Formats: sequence, C-alpha cells, structure tokens
Amino acid sequence: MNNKNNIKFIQGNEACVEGAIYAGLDFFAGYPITPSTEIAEHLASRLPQKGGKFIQMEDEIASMGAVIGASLTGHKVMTATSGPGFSLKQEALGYACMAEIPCVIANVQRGGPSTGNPTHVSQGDINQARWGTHGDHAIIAMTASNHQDVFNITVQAFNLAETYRTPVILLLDEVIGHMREKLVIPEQGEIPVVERLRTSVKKGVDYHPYLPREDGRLPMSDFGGEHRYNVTGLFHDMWGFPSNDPKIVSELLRHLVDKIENNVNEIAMYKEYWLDDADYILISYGSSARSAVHMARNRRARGVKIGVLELQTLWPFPADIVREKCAGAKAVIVVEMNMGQVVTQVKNAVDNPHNVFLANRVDGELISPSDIKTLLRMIQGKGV
Amino acid sequence: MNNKNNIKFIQGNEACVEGAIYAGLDFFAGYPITPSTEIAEHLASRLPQKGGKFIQMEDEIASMGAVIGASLTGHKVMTATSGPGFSLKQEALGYACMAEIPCVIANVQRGGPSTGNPTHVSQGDINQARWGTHGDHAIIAMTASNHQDVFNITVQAFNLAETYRTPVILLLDEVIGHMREKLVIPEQGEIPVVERLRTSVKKGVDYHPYLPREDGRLPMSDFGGEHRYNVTGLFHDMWGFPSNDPKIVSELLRHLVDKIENNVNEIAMYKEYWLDDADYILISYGSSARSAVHMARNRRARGVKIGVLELQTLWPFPADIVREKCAGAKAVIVVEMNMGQVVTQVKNAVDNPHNVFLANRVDGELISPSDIKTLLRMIQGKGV
Amino acid sequence: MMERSRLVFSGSGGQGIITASIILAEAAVIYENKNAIQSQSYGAAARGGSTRSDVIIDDTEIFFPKVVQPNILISLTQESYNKFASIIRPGGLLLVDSKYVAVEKKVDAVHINLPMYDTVMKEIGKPIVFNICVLGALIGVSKLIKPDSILKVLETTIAEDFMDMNKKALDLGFEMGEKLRG
Amino acid sequence: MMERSRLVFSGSGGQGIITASIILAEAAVIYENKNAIQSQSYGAAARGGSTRSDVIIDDTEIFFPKVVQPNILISLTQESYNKFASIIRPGGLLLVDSKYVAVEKKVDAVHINLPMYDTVMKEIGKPIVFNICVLGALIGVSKLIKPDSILKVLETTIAEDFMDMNKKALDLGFEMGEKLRG
Amino acid sequence: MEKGKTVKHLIDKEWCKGCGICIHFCPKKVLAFDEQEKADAVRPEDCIACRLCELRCPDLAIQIIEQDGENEQ
Amino acid sequence: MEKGKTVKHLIDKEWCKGCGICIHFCPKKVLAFDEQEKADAVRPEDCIACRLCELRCPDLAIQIIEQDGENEQ
Amino acid sequence: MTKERFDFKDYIRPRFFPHMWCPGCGHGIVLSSLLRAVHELGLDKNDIVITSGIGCSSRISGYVDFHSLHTIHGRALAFATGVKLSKPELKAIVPMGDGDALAIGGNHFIHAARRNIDITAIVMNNRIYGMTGGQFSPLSGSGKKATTAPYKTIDREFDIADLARSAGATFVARSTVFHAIECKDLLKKAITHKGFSVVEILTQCPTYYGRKNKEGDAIQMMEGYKNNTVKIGSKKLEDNPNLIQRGIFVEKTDVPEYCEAYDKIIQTAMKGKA
Amino acid sequence: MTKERFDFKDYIRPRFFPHMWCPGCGHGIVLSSLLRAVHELGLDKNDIVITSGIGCSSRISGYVDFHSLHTIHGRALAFATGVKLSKPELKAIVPMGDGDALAIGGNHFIHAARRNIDITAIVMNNRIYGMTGGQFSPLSGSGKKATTAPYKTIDREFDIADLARSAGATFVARSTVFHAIECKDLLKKAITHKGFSVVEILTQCPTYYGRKNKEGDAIQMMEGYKNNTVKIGSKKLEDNPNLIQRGIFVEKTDVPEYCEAYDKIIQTAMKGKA
Ligand SMILES: Cc1ncc(C[n+]2csc(CCOP(=O)(O)OP(=O)(O)O)c2C)c(N)n1
Ligand SMILES: Cc1ncc(C[n+]2csc(CCOP(=O)(O)OP(=O)(O)O)c2C)c(N)n1
Ligand code: SF4
Ligand code: SF4
Ligand code: SF4
Ligand code: SF4
Ligand code: SF4
Ligand code: SF4
Ligand SMILES: [Mg+2]
Ligand SMILES: [Mg+2]
Repeated sequence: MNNKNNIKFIQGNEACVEGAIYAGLDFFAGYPITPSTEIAEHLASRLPQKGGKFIQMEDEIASMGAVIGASLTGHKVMTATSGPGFSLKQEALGYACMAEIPCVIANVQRGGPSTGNPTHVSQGDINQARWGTHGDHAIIAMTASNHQDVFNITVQAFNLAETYRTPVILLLDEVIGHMREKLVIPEQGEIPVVERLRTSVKKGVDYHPYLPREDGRLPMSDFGGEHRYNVTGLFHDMWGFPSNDPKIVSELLRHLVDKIENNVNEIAMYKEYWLDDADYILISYGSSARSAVHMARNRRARGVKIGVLELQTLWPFPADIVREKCAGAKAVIVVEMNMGQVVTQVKNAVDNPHNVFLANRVDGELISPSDIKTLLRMIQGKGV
Repeated sequence: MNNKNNIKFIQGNEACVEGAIYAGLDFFAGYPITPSTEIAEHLASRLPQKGGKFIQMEDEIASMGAVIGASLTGHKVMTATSGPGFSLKQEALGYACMAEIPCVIANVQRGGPSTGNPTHVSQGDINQARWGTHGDHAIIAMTASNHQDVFNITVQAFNLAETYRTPVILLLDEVIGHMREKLVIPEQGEIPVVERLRTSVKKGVDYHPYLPREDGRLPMSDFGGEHRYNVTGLFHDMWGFPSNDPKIVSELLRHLVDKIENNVNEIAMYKEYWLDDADYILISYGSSARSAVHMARNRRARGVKIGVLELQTLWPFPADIVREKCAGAKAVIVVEMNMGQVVTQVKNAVDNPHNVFLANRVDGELISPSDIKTLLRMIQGKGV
Repeated sequence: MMERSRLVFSGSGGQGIITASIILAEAAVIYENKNAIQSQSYGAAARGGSTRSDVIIDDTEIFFPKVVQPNILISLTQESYNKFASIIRPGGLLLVDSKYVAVEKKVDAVHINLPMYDTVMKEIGKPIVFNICVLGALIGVSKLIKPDSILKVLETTIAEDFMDMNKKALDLGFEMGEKLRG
Repeated sequence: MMERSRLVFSGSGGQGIITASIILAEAAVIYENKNAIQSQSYGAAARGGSTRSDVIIDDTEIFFPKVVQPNILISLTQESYNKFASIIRPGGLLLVDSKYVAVEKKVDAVHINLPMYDTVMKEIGKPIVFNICVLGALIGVSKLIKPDSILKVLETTIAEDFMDMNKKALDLGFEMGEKLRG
Repeated sequence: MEKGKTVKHLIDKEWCKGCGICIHFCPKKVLAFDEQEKADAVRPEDCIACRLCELRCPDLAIQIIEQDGENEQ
Repeated sequence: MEKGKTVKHLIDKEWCKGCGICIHFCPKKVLAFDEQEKADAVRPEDCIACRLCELRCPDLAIQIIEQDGENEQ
Repeated sequence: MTKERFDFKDYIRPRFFPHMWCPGCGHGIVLSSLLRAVHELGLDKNDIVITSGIGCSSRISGYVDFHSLHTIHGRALAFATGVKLSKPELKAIVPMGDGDALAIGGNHFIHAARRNIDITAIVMNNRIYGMTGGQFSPLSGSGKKATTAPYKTIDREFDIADLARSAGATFVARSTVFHAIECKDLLKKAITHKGFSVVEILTQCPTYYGRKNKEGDAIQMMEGYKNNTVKIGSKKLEDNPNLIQRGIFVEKTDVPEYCEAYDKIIQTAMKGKA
Repeated sequence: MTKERFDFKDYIRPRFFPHMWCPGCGHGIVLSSLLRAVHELGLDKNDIVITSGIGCSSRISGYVDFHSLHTIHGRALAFATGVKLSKPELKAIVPMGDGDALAIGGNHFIHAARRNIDITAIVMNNRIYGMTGGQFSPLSGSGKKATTAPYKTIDREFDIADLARSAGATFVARSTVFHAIECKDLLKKAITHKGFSVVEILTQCPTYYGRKNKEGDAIQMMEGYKNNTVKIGSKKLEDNPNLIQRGIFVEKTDVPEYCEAYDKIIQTAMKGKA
C-alpha cells in the first residue's frame, strides 16, 4: 500500500529534519549539544544533497547570527540546540523578533537549570521560550508528541515563521528527540508549504520593509535584490532606519506583540481525545502527552469519563481554546515535566482555577501513566 | 546636622555602587553597556581604594563567570549590565542558581527587545529576570524608585544572596540609574549586613557543601580552605558531585525552588502610601512608582481615596501581600513601563482580577502622573 | 492478533545491541506494518557500563514509549543480566548468551541460554555479526516477525559484500531459536 | 517657603550646561537642605545636537523627576532656544546669552538676555568658565540659592588653582543677574 | 595647478563640523575657518587639487571639482 | 634491573579497561592480557622499572613498586 | 551603473547626514575611504552587503546605500557568515569597532579567519569604546586612561594583524585615517581578495580616547598617525622599533575559500545521494 | 603534606574510579601526568583550584582531589579568572577540550592570554567533540570525517600554540600523551611559570576521531604521536615539514602578570584615595 521509501523508522530529531526539508529549509547553522545533536548531524548530510548549506559554527550565538543573515538573503533557515545553547541564543533571538526575521529554532529540552541532566527528559524551557530574551516581545512556540506530528509542526513552524516574519521555537524534548518510531513522509503538496512573501514593489519605487500591508503581512526583499534597505535591532521606522521617536517606538513594539498575540487562535494547534463528555481532562504536550493519552485510553476502557487535550502550540498560549474545552470538566490535570509552567497558564485561562491540578515529574524520568493515575485517584478522593 | 561627607548628590547607578560597597562588595567583573555603565565606572575607581578588585572582561558571559569564580573564593561579588548583556548572562546565571553561588546582578533596564532604545527608559525585563535561563529554578529580583532605596535594596540584595546562596537580580531602570538626587549614606551598622555563613566543620571531617542545615541554610567553605569539594552545573549530590539519580535530581530541583518560593513573605520588600482607606490602589515599582506616588499625592489633596503599593521585591512575586493590600479596593491600577508584565502577576494574585487595570507606557518616555490620571478617570467612568 | 511485545535488549557497548534492537523494530514497522518504538539510554553512563535498548511492538498505537516490565529480556553480559533480570514480567522470556552469562534462574521466566557467540565465531569467525545471530535466535524462538523482514532492513543499511555473512548469522540464530521452540 | 522650581538648561555639547545644572542642584541639596533632582538626555542624539538637562528644586519631596513645563529655561544656542522656548511656563523666566541667541519674544515669559559669554571672554578670557557665569546670572536673577553654596560645591570638585577664575565668573554673572532684578 | 584648470571647493556647511582637519593638513593653506567655524576656501587659487582635504574630511563635507578653464560653468 | 631490586606491578583489574597501551608500549614485553582482557605482568622479572606503563595507562590502573631485594614484604 | 566621477552622494543615504559622529571622529574618514574603494572597483551597490555590530563605528552601515545589516554587539561576522555562505555572489563587508571585533567579538573574528570565508573585515581601531563613553578596549594597551581605568590600564593590547594572521586570515593589512589614499587602496585589495581579509585602520576618537589620554584633538591625533607609523619594513624601524607598521602583512592565494570549498561538498553530496 | 613517593590515590577521588572515559582515551594519561606534575612540585592540594568547562576532558576536575570547579561549556577560563584575581595565592589550573578551549571558548582563551593572568591552561586536543559524540572541532583540520562532516571537513584548524603566542601567552608548549614524561615536565614548567601558560597535549579519542578517520585504536593513534611529532627545531623537519613540533614555543618572563599588576593599582588607589 505504502511506498516503502516514504516510511521511515527514525528518531524524533530526524523527523524534525525531514519536516524541515519538506518545508523548504536550505540553510542550517548550529553547534552540537545533547539531545539535539542528531538534527545537525542529519542536516550535515541531507542539506548539501539538495544544494542547501550546513555550517557548524563556533558557538550557539554565532549559529543564531548566521541563520538570521542567511534568512535575509531569501532562504529558509533553522538552528537547533538544547537548554544551555538556547540560553546563549537569547540575545540574537530577540534581534530576530525585533528585525522580524523568519527563522526556526529547535530546542530539544533536557533537564535544567544549567548543565542539569543532559541526557534526561524535561520540559523545563517553556517559560524561557516565551521570556528568555530581554524586553517585551511575542513568540510562537510549538511542540509535538510523536514523529508524524513532529514532522507536521516543523512544517508549520516554517509556515508561521514566514507568515508572521518571526522566529518560531520548536520545543521538543529528549524522549521525543531520541526515541525511534514510524514516520510516513507525505507527498509534496499534501501539507501546504508557505513560501516567503516577496515585495512586488518595482525597482526605483520606495520599498518599505517594515510597513505592514492591509492584511498585516510584511513582504520582504532579498539581500542582493533591487531594494537596498536597513535591518537593525534598534527601534526603527518603516524603512528599517533607527528611530527613538516615541510614536515609532510604541507602534513598533505593539506591532511586534499584536501580530502574534492577536492571531492566537489562528496559530493554535492542538489535538483532542475523548473530550466531548469528559469529566476529567488531562492537558499535556510533548512526550508527557503520550503518557496522558495512554492513561486516558486505559481509564476510558474502564468507564472513566476522561479525555485529553494535547497542546501543540504553547505560545501564544491558546487560552480561549483551553477555557472552552475545559468548561464542563470536574477537574483538569496538567501533565508536564517541570515545576508547573503550563499549569500556570491553564489556571489563568479557565473559569475555575481551583479545579486545576498538576501531575508532574522532574527527576529526569518520563512521567508514566501510573504517575498520572495516582493523582487522578487522589483528586477523585480515592487516595493513592 | 548631617555630616556633609555622607550626603551625596549622585546618579542612581552610583547609589547602587555605594550600597554595594556598604554591603561589603569586593569583586566586580563587567562589560560596559548603556545605561548601566556608570556602575562599572565608579567601581573601577572605588574598589581598589578598599583593596577590592575590578575587572573589565571581554564580554558579559565572561563577567558572569568571573564573579561566580570570585564568589567561591569567599568574596562578595557583583556584575552589572543592561538588556542585551543580561540576555548573554543567562546561561551562567542558571549555573549560579544550580551551584548556589551568592552573587548580585544589576540590570539597568532600557528599551527592548534587542538593541531597542538604549538610552531610554523601560521596565521590560521583569519576566526575563524570572525566566531568562533554561530549566526550572527560582530567583530573587528587587527594584527601587529613589536613591535611598536603591542603596537599601542593594544592601538587601547582597544580604539575600548570602542568606539563600543564590543570585539576586537588581532590576533598576534608566531613569533611576541616570538621574541625580540626594543619597545619605548610613553609618556602618545602621543597616544590617549579612556575612557569608561559613562551615564550622573541622578539617578532616566530611563537609557537605550541598546539604542544607535544619534552618535551610548551606554554610560555605572558601576555595583555598581546608575543604576540597566539587562545584558543578550538573545535578549533584550533597558533596557537589554529579548525579542523575532521579531522587537526587528531583530533590535538588525542589530545594532550589522551595528555598526561595517558600520564603516569599520574608523576602518581600515593599512600601505603601495611603493604603488604609484606599478605593483606588496604584501598584508600581521603579521609576514609574514615582509618577504613581506623585499622582496619588495630588489626587489625595483633592479628596480621592487613592493609595500606592510600591513593590521592591518583584521575584518571588509577593502574591499574598498584594492580595491582602488590594482586598478592599474598587480598582487596582498597575503602573509600569512594559506591555503588562507585573499586571499579570497582580491579576493572578488578587481575588477579583476584573478590577485590575494596566496604566503603561512603552515609548521610551517616563510614564507621567497625567498618563495615570487619564486611566483613573476612565475607570471612574469620567472619560478622558 | 498479536499481543503487545515489550523487549529490553541489554549488554555492553561494543556488542551491537542497540543496532539489533533498531533493526528489529524497523523491520516490524516497515515490512510488517506494525507499530514499534525503540529507545535507549544515553550519555556518559551508557559509555562505560551496560547498554539498554527498549523496544515495543504492537498492532495498535503505542503511546507510553518506555518499557517498565519487559516480557522479553535479552542480556548479553553478566552485568546486564544481574541488573535487569528482576524487571522481567512473570512468565516472560529471557534470552542470554551462554558464553557471557551464567543464569541463576531466580526469576519466573522461560530461560533461554544459547551459545550464540561461540556459534558465530565457529561458523563465521566474525564477532561483528553476533548481534544479528542474537536477533535470529530471538525471532526464531518468539516468532515476533519474519526473518525476511530483517533481511530487507539489512539490505538497505549494509554493504552488499557483508550481506551473506549477516544472512548466515541470522539463519544460525534463527535455527537455534526455532529448535528450542520446536 | 519656596515654590517648586523647574529648570531646563539647554545648549550644545561643549558649553558645560550639564555640569552647571548639576552644580546648581547639588548645591541646593547639600548646602541648602533642599530636595533636587537632575536628569539629562542621553545617547547619540545628545552628542551631535542640542543638550538638555532638567533640574527640579523643592522643599518637599520630588517624585516625578522630569520637567515638562519649566518655569526657568536657560538657552545658550539658537537651536536650543528655538527648540525649547515653547515649553516654558507662561510667565516663566527665560535666560539666554546674547552672543548665541537672538530672541524672538514669541513666548509669554520674562526674557533675560545677557552678554555672559562676551563678558567672560573680556574679563577672564577663558571660555571654560562660561557655564559658571551663567549659573551666577541665574541665581542672581532668580535667587534660587546662595552663591556661596555654589562656591562650596566648586571647592569639592575643582582644583584649587581654578577656584579664583570660577569665583570671578560666578560673581560676574551674579552681578549681571542681580542688576536686572534690582 | 594644471594650466587652464580651476578648482571648485564644494563645502557643505551643514555637514561640516569644524574639526579643522582639512585646514590643518592642506599643503597649500588654501582653507580656513569662516566666522561659523566651518571650513572655507580662502585661497582657492593656490589649490593644487591634491584632494587631501576631501579624502580626509570625516564629514564628507568637501568635494573638489576640477574645471577646465574659465569657460566651464 | 638494578641489582638486588625487584619490581611489583600493582594492577587494579577493576580500573583497567583493557586498552592494551601498557602492553604494546612496554619495551620489555613484560605485560600481556589475562583471560578477562585486563593487563597482567606475565614476565615481571624482565621489567626494568621504566614506568612507561604506569605513565601511559589512561586508567591509573598500574603502579610500579620497586622493592629492595627479596627481604622486603 | 556608477558614474565615472566619484560623488559621495551616489553611495550614501543623505537623509542621515550630517552623520552622528563627533567633530573630528576618524570613523568618517573610514567611511569616505570605503566609498571611494567601492567606486573605484566599480561594484554594483546591489551586490554589497555591509554588516556591522554595535558601536560608533558600526553606525557606518546606516550611512551607506548598500544592503545594510546592523546587528548586535560583537556578532557581525557571524551574521555576515550566514549572508555570505547562503549567497556567495554577494560582497560581504564588515566594519567593526575594536571592541566589537576583538572584545566581545573576538571569537567570531578568529573563526571567520580560520574558515577563510570571503568577507572583508574592517577594524576601525580607535583603542576605546566610543559608543558607551570611553571605557578601555582590548586595543587600548597598557598605561592608558579610560573611564573604567582611572588608575591607568594594566591590560595589554592585541596585535590585530598578527592575531588575524595566526587565526588564518589570508589578507591582512593596516593603515590609518591620516593615510586616506593608502586606506582606500588597501580596502580595494581586501575587497577584491578571495578569502577572509582584515584591514585594521587606526582612527581617532578625540572625544574620549584623545581627551582622556591628553593626545589632543583630532588634528593632533592624526599627526600622531603620521609620525608614529611607517611602511612595513621601513628603515626607520631600526632606530625606533616602536613605530607602527602599515601595509600588507599577509596575502595568500593558495588557501581554499570557504564558500567555494562548500560548493565542492554540494557536488559530492549530489552525486553520492542514494 | 605529600608523601615522597608518588601515589595516585593521594591525589584523586577514588569514589569516581574507574573513571567514565572510554578504554584507551588519552584524557586519562593527561590526568596521570598532571597529578605527577603536582606531586613533583610538592604543591599543597588546598592551594590548587582546577576549573573546567564541559566535555569528556572537562570531567577531569571531578577526579582530582583539589578544589574543583566544573563550569559551563567554553567558559572555564572566565570563571578561573575570577578565582585567580580574587585570590591570587591560589594555583589556577584549567584543563579544556579543544572544542571547549577554542570553539565556544576561543574568546576567553585569547583574552586570558592577552591579560597574562597566572593561569595554566591545558588544552586536551583530541581534534573532535568527544562528549557529544564525534562532531568536528576547530582543531580537526580539513579533510577529516566527523558526524557533522559526512563529506569531510573543509574547515582549517588553528595552530593553538601560535594563536596562544599571538594573543599574548607568556608560556606556550606542546606535547602528546605518548610523551607522558615530557608532558609532565612541561606541565610542571607551566604551573611554575608566572603568567598565562598554555600546554597543548595531543590526546586520542579512539571512540570517535579514531574510528571515523580510520586511525585505528588507541595504540595506533599513540604510535602516530610517536611517529608524526618531533622536538622543536628537529633536523627531521627538513625532510618532513609536516611533522608536529613538541616542546616550549614561548617562555617570557618580562611581561607583568595581571594579578600583580592589579596589586599596584590597589596601592595607587589606596594612596590617592579621597
Ligand atoms: C551585548 C552588548 N554588550 C555591550 C553593549 C554596549 N556597547 C555598545 S557599543 C560598545 C563598544 C563600542 O566600542 P567599539 O566597538 O570599539 O566601537 P566604537 O564605538 O569605539 O567605534 C559597547 C560596549 C551592547 N550594545 N551589547
Ligand atoms: C553551551 C553549550 N553548548 C554545547 C554544549 C554541548 N557540548 C558539551 S561538550 C562539547 C564539546 C566537547 O568537545 P571538547 O571540548 O573537544 O572536549 P572532548 O569531549 O573532546 O574532550 C559540546 C559541544 C554544551 N554543554 N553547552
Ligand atoms: S575636515 Fe570636513 S568637517 Fe572638518 S573642518 Fe574641514 S570640511 Fe569641516
Ligand atoms: S585639494 Fe589639496 S590643496 Fe586644494 S584645498 Fe584640498 S588639500 Fe588644499
Ligand atoms: S594501559 Fe591501563 S587500562 Fe590499558 S590495558 Fe594497561 S592497565 Fe589496562
Ligand atoms: S615498568 Fe617498563 S618495563 Fe616494566 S612493565 Fe612497565 S613498561 Fe614494561
Ligand atoms: S565618541 Fe569617539 S568614536 Fe564615537 S563618534 Fe565620538 S569621536 Fe567618534
Ligand atoms: S568519547 Fe573520545 S574523548 Fe570522550 S571519553 Fe571516549 S575516547 Fe575519550
Ligand atoms: Mg572603539
Ligand atoms: Mg575534543
């Protein structure tokens, strides 16, 4: 039935590579770090096969700089790292927000803070993805719990980066990055790929790289093309030239935040399992969502009205969707591997925060269905 | 009345320097950046006068590394920077959290993201101070609105750093850092100074640098002393040796978070103006608090029951205190110069988040009393 | 319909245990239309001590990807046998190599103790295909998947020159395994 | 009790306008027990174009530190005069140097136009104390603080050799200012 | 100066910041400050069109235009 | 070997990882693998106590102890 | 494309003039020399990407009418590496301050040199952090005054040219803003050179370095460049070995350029696909 | 304090042995040489702070019974600068991997050298990122295979010794783990040297570099160190200039050490107070 060439049995990191290639990636710069390294390793081999470029830079800062530079020449770009490297990229990441450079940054999370627990799973960088760089800004961050979804959200990450002219973070985790499972690579065309919107302004006509069109989008012009403009990390006017005019400053800042926050519902991706009549709702994402679904499937089989809302977009946080889905639930359990980063968002989102519970694990081991079951029993008043 | 030598008319950055010297600072490493540079400049001259050391490093990462190293030899240490530099320090800052190294990091905020608006005021790095480094952790962050308070909270920052063995962030802003006003330097002893707690374990007896005492404190032993132990950014056991034993990992992480979060009320510093009978409460901090108090003073004079809660501790966020203080208010207005970072915390803290409003300004200009007044009128239903 | 199989492969670094486990899972997925997941322990610990690779094979979707209690445990060193024997599911299958492991039969499991290494060395002389022989024995005894599926995977990953050797190792193992099943 | 004074000093980079404003505020704080705040515009813009320094002096606590509408504006270049004249409070005081600024009297303010630069050059010959002369004129006309307080600040910041020159400049300015007042 | 050529000194007084570099280093002392402390070609006839002033002006404020004879406008 | 001296090869078999470096580079072929593929002093009497094995063992698994005569324990 | 006769106006963004640099700041002379070099080479403005970091010097990118990328402090070469490798037909020029290039940016500097990627790095060396108001830099050298060195610096300086050479740069030269024609000529050679080229240009910061170190105004500082420098290997060095040498230190053509080397990888990879 | 006879056990933390390095990894020989050097110098263990970054090499700090500071990747020299300047009486030793020292850490390396701060940097150069599983490093050199260079590297390598010299290091030497006695002797000299000292030690990573590049096992790689290196200036270089030189490249004693220079600043400042 299937063309065997399209079925792969690979690691999640490689599924991400496949998604990136499918989306049109043609430039990658990176610096190795566990557990993201396989992304770089596979791209070192894959990219030149299609005429793309792979470069191993001297560090993560340089990698982030290089991808921004390459994006400006008109290429789809990506870098990949893990916690410590993600921290190092924060300054340049903020530059990409400010200068509105499309790029994708994969952070395959490991235990933190600091060097932490490099080869073990964690989901501790969710808030950092949102607030890691200085100053107000907005960001898109996505995640996935299986390789087919890793592939899909990677394509989506590139699409969103191009659509909104923004960096997009892929927040994978060690379990997803390293485990092997099936991936079926879709035919070209099966998943829509958003190409960069280029300006139609003719040579000699004044081009405004930072003046949003009516629909909010900002068409770009490649470096080397006919429009010579300026790109800067300072606040800037519609031509990209530095300005500290208070009006320009506040308008640009609001634009940067609004273009993403105002589109939270369009950007939101999620999956749901058995939510229709659910008394108990598990909200999870990434590898912990696998345990949540596993556990819910088992409980359903025993008649418990339980369902799962799996978030794939973490930022902007889809508060409306979470509120709606949780409206009828007796209890909402957020299943994550950190000290409670998404649960805080969920509490803010729902009408009844007192019914929101956290099932977490922070010891480097994947949270298990039985860990969640224990909490469920306690919520149900059944003790452990 | 006053010994004139103790009265200074100086910039806020210099008030911070005076506070640090008072607290016993003897090692500073930094890299210049507007608007924090004066801290380094004054310390370059002041520190060697008292036998301390000042070093200008090659970048902010190196500066953060150097202060951690110097703290371990038993010195009180500090570094100072602004947004872009603060982003660069995040990886090493997380190391200081993990390895529990006392140190103080001043971030004199300017407009962001990215290079932003370097010479203009902003309070946009509040959330970054909390979440800038990867992985779960906790942090202490303080701020102040006048030079006497800058002095005080700087002393306090060193005290907290030593007490909790943790990095403490001083979140000043450009207006406070650069404006000049009076500072009266207290006599030594007037403000208590916490000295580093050193172990009393004798030579030859097993010393556990990472085993908290009954009271939660961890006595240190200086490098060069009789106890040779290990310091690492990996999860580690009570001797400081790397471990990925799940039990050790989760206990250490919880310790790192709890030692701060559980002491939120002890750590909290704030000031209040006319809160007793206030219908309207302005919550503010840093330079914007000056405008809030200015405006409240004016309104009070006209009979409006308005008061101000000025936060000096931003992290851990003093949610209980905020909730209590705001219990009786008709409306709470958070006055800040960002897109709403503290207002989110206030909404989470109070019982009635719908009565919480944001008066903000993000154009690089100091928010003015009349900006706040406009919002107050609108809340009161009086239009603009 | 096949039951869910949870396997743990264990041994030491150079034995090709991880490769073997991946080949098994890949064959199940690509050539037998099953679902499978493989994961392994990473990092410094894995370098020195014993290696572990988990595989789950099932017809239905697999969510939780880790093996807590394997129903099949393969141990190729004494150290790994000692470490993991206790986690096997009661009534499960335990496959060890008789050169490396002295079994103690303290767990409730079918103990299968085969001279796979010695056979490979005797018949082929190249330790490098030891892991393929183990795979052969495993599927010989368990009928998890068809040998042919394994061969197909090998064809896509191994240089042609080495195929014969691998096939031979697989067959040797398969026969030993099947015989036991017998 | 003194009314709150809000001053804006403006001019170009080399004229010492910021130093003068700081001396004024410092003198008020340290030697006259008042409250004062000084702040200035920073950065690249300040380097090329016109410099601005804000000072507020008051007996009570000063919270909002910026000057929106100065009641005293000092302008030492045409450019800064043109830029800032309009923000002065109706009825305020405007002090300019007659060499640098041609006033247009379009704003409702007391215009004081003194040949401070020329006087300094004539009597002292060193442009470096121009700013102190301006300070002298300012306090001469406004009685904001006593000349003595300024001198005390200068004593702590300036090398002894230069004190005479500064004192002279202050006196020159003060006299010009007082005369106008008188 | 080449025979039959004249030199025009285009000085942008808005751009000139009066640093004096052109004046100091002009080999023929062609330039001097005007009363606004901006550069001025006070002895244009001595100019040998070496362009050193133009090359060294940090403000791009001088351009030397060589013209053939008097008949060029 | 110096007269009247013997050499003891302290080999920590727990630490030895069997890399063979000591064996290969021993100038006197004193060492060889044992059946566990750990280093073993098979010809201790040939040892000249040059300590090269000790110096080059990456696992700190060999120490050479020189003893005076037989009478030392 | 470009007119025969050189006219600044063809190469700048006049809206931003007069520029923000202080009176007498040498950075303007570097700008002028660069524009002349580009003109004389007859380059198309669309083919040039100028990438800079943060500093007074880095503001140069806003003044030129090329594609301009004003990045973050110290990282310009990393950004430029992305620009160049992803589109090798572009000319990549990276002007940097001494702090930008060699304090925070030192690592990118040595690695770009090591890779021999075809970028022209111009180090505008005024021996100080100008933008932030006069702190010492790794090029100040010892015994200098700066706002962060009230008791004089104890830090030694790098020899930029030697460091560039050691790290692998295949074209290395030095000049000063006094020697504006030499400057321009070296820039032309550097831009034409295939591989990583470094031109260090000594340039005065009268506002901070000059004032703090009593080196006088811009004119006196430029007199210093005249008197204290010589052409490489000049006889004058025998009498005074402390003179700073100007000219070309390295010019190697036998080292593969990075983008070209990468093209070969692509060829191999496309063949070996499978 | 230390016994006359050298015994590893006096200097290590036996709890962590056998160590985590692979069979045949050269890093263990560096450890062994370092301990012997410390022993022969008769140093007090309480006076030594060993600071390392992240990498297989960096794990060395956990094995030695000194004050040990295991920091973050690439920044060990920055941390050590803080340790040393704040307490100059301590001996600061910083072992680093080639990636740690010269990829992410390159800037701190050249700046520590420039300052001539009294730290001994040991570069454990295995020409690969061992810890992360075999990616190429800035020391791999071109034409090498690595997991991120499936088509072979096009990056050139640094000459660590020359770079250290150029940046200002006042003691620079190179050896290999084959030459264990030389190694130890150079380490002794470096530790004793007042100022920034660099010892590059070539060390094998059989697991990744060796395997990927068909250089055989640890033994064969060490044979390579024996055959492909010579003492500085050896005659053999005439026949084969590609041989790698071992020995002391730089040994300067006339440059002020940073902490000592800073002490003078303190003296000045304390006088000139007020
Ligand atoms: C990450 C970061 N750190 C510090 C700064 C502050 N900063 C801006 S420019 C500069 C140095 C400028 O010196 P240099 O590069 O020599 O250029 P110059 O201004 O002298 O031309 C510094 C420290 C910054 N913008 N970003
Ligand atoms: C900021 C950061 N980036 C990347 C890594 C991942 N990492 C750890 S060690 C290492 C390189 C190790 O190579 P080297 O320094 O040569 O030491 P070796 O392992 O070869 O001894 C890398 C890239 C990290 N830990 N932190
Ligand atoms: S060099 Fe230029 S800026 Fe300076 S005085 Fe001459 S024209 Fe004016
Ligand atoms: S061209 Fe030469 S001679 Fe003429 S004004 Fe300029 S510098 Fe003087
Ligand atoms: S060198 Fe050491 S580890 Fe290697 S075989 Fe010999 S004793 Fe064992
Ligand atoms: S000391 Fe020398 S001779 Fe003796 S076993 Fe060791 S290497 Fe061989
Ligand atoms: S501060 Fe110095 S470098 Fe900056 S513009 Fe002024 S003179 Fe030039
Ligand atoms: S991977 Fe390489 S460097 Fe790391 S321990 Fe193994 S052999 Fe040594
Ligand atoms: Mg500079
Ligand atoms: Mg290495």
